[in-house]
Amino acid sequence: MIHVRIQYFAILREQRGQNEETLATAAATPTALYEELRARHGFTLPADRIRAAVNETFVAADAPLREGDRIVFIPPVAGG
Amino acid sequence: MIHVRIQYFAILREQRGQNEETLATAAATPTALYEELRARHGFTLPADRIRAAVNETFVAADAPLREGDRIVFIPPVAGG
Amino acid sequence: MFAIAAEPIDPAALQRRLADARAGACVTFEGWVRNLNEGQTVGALEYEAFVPLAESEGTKILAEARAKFDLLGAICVHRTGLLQLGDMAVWVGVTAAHRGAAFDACRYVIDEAKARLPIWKKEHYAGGTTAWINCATRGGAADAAKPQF
Amino acid sequence: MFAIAAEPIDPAALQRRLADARAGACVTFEGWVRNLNEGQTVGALEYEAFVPLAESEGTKILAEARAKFDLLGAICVHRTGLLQLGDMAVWVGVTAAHRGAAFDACRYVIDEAKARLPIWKKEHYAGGTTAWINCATRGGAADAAKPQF
Repeated sequence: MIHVRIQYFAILREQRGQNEETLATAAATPTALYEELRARHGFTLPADRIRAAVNETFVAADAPLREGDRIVFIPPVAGG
Repeated sequence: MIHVRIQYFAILREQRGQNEETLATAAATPTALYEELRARHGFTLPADRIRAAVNETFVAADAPLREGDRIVFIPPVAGG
Repeated sequence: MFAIAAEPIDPAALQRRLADARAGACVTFEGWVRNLNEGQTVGALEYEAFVPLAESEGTKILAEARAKFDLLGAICVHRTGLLQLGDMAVWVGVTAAHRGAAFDACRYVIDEAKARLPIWKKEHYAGGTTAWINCATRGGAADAAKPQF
Repeated sequence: MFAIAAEPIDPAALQRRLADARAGACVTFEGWVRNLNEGQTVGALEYEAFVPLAESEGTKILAEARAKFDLLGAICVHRTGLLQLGDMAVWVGVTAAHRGAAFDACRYVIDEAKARLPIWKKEHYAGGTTAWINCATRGGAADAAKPQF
């Protein structure tokens, strides 16, 4: 188990009902962690529409997660 | 012979030394009139680099000239 | 310079920063909140950003534009917060000696910004409903990834 | 709206005229007097226009842009007179629901304006010489029909 901090934005923040949380997880990748959280919180977006950032950098969906990582799941963007 | 008024702009105005003149000419077209004036005033631009406007409208180089026409010879433009 | 702004954008001040005696062309793009999207009447718009990543990604986009085009300056500022009809959501300004590079670079910056910046948009409709753009999971107006502008 | 202006252009005032609740995109182009053209140091620039024909031709260009692109508004103003380094020679602003049309139309307007308006430009160089751009009849820097911006 590792401990990670997750920040939520936009539709994920609303569906989670809070901005961030710290939790212990066995998930080894962003996708695995998202699926775990999606099952727990009822996120409507499927994993393949989500990108991940770890420590403020975009990462691949199967990048390794490490103790203390700060993770943000990025719903489809709509800047501009 | 017809009487026409000619307005000069830019390099033609400087080479003519005045803004406009009225004259009697036997020239039947803008090109013929330009060649007549070029010979008289030493304009450096050849006729094929000049466009013509008659009564504030662009016209073809061989358009007919009529009594009272207001003619402008348009050197190569450089707007913007 | 790229920035995320929680307060209204001042385009005149930004454009003054682009002044350059070598510049013959300045092209700007402004994105405005408009009253219709996908056929729905929009009353207001909310932008939310993951600021540190938006700033680093925006800075990267401007560096790419400078590498690709013969630019003298490039600035992009994106709003966050609640915006009303007609408000400016994003400003891009670029300068170059010649206009071709300025047009191409300005368009590159806004296209990439829209596609890559971690910024989300929630539309507030006339009837009181809202939708996060591009985030619906079933068919419907708000689901299509169509451009806002 | 197309206009020839003997006084400095006020871009903020022009852009306010383009305000439109249906507009999602506003693209502007500004042509600035720059310090170098064809390798010569430019100190100032003089624009001369055949005003009535420039106005009718400019109005025609804007109408063409509206017919070709899905625009909401389009304005172009071109200066005449003596301009100094950094001064604005021309301003083009267009609005549209979507940015593609706004970029394409803005570029169309400035490209056509440069090629078609009966406006002439005389450059004043550092050494005190001058040249009417595009009007030289022998080879040399000022003869080439290269873009100013």
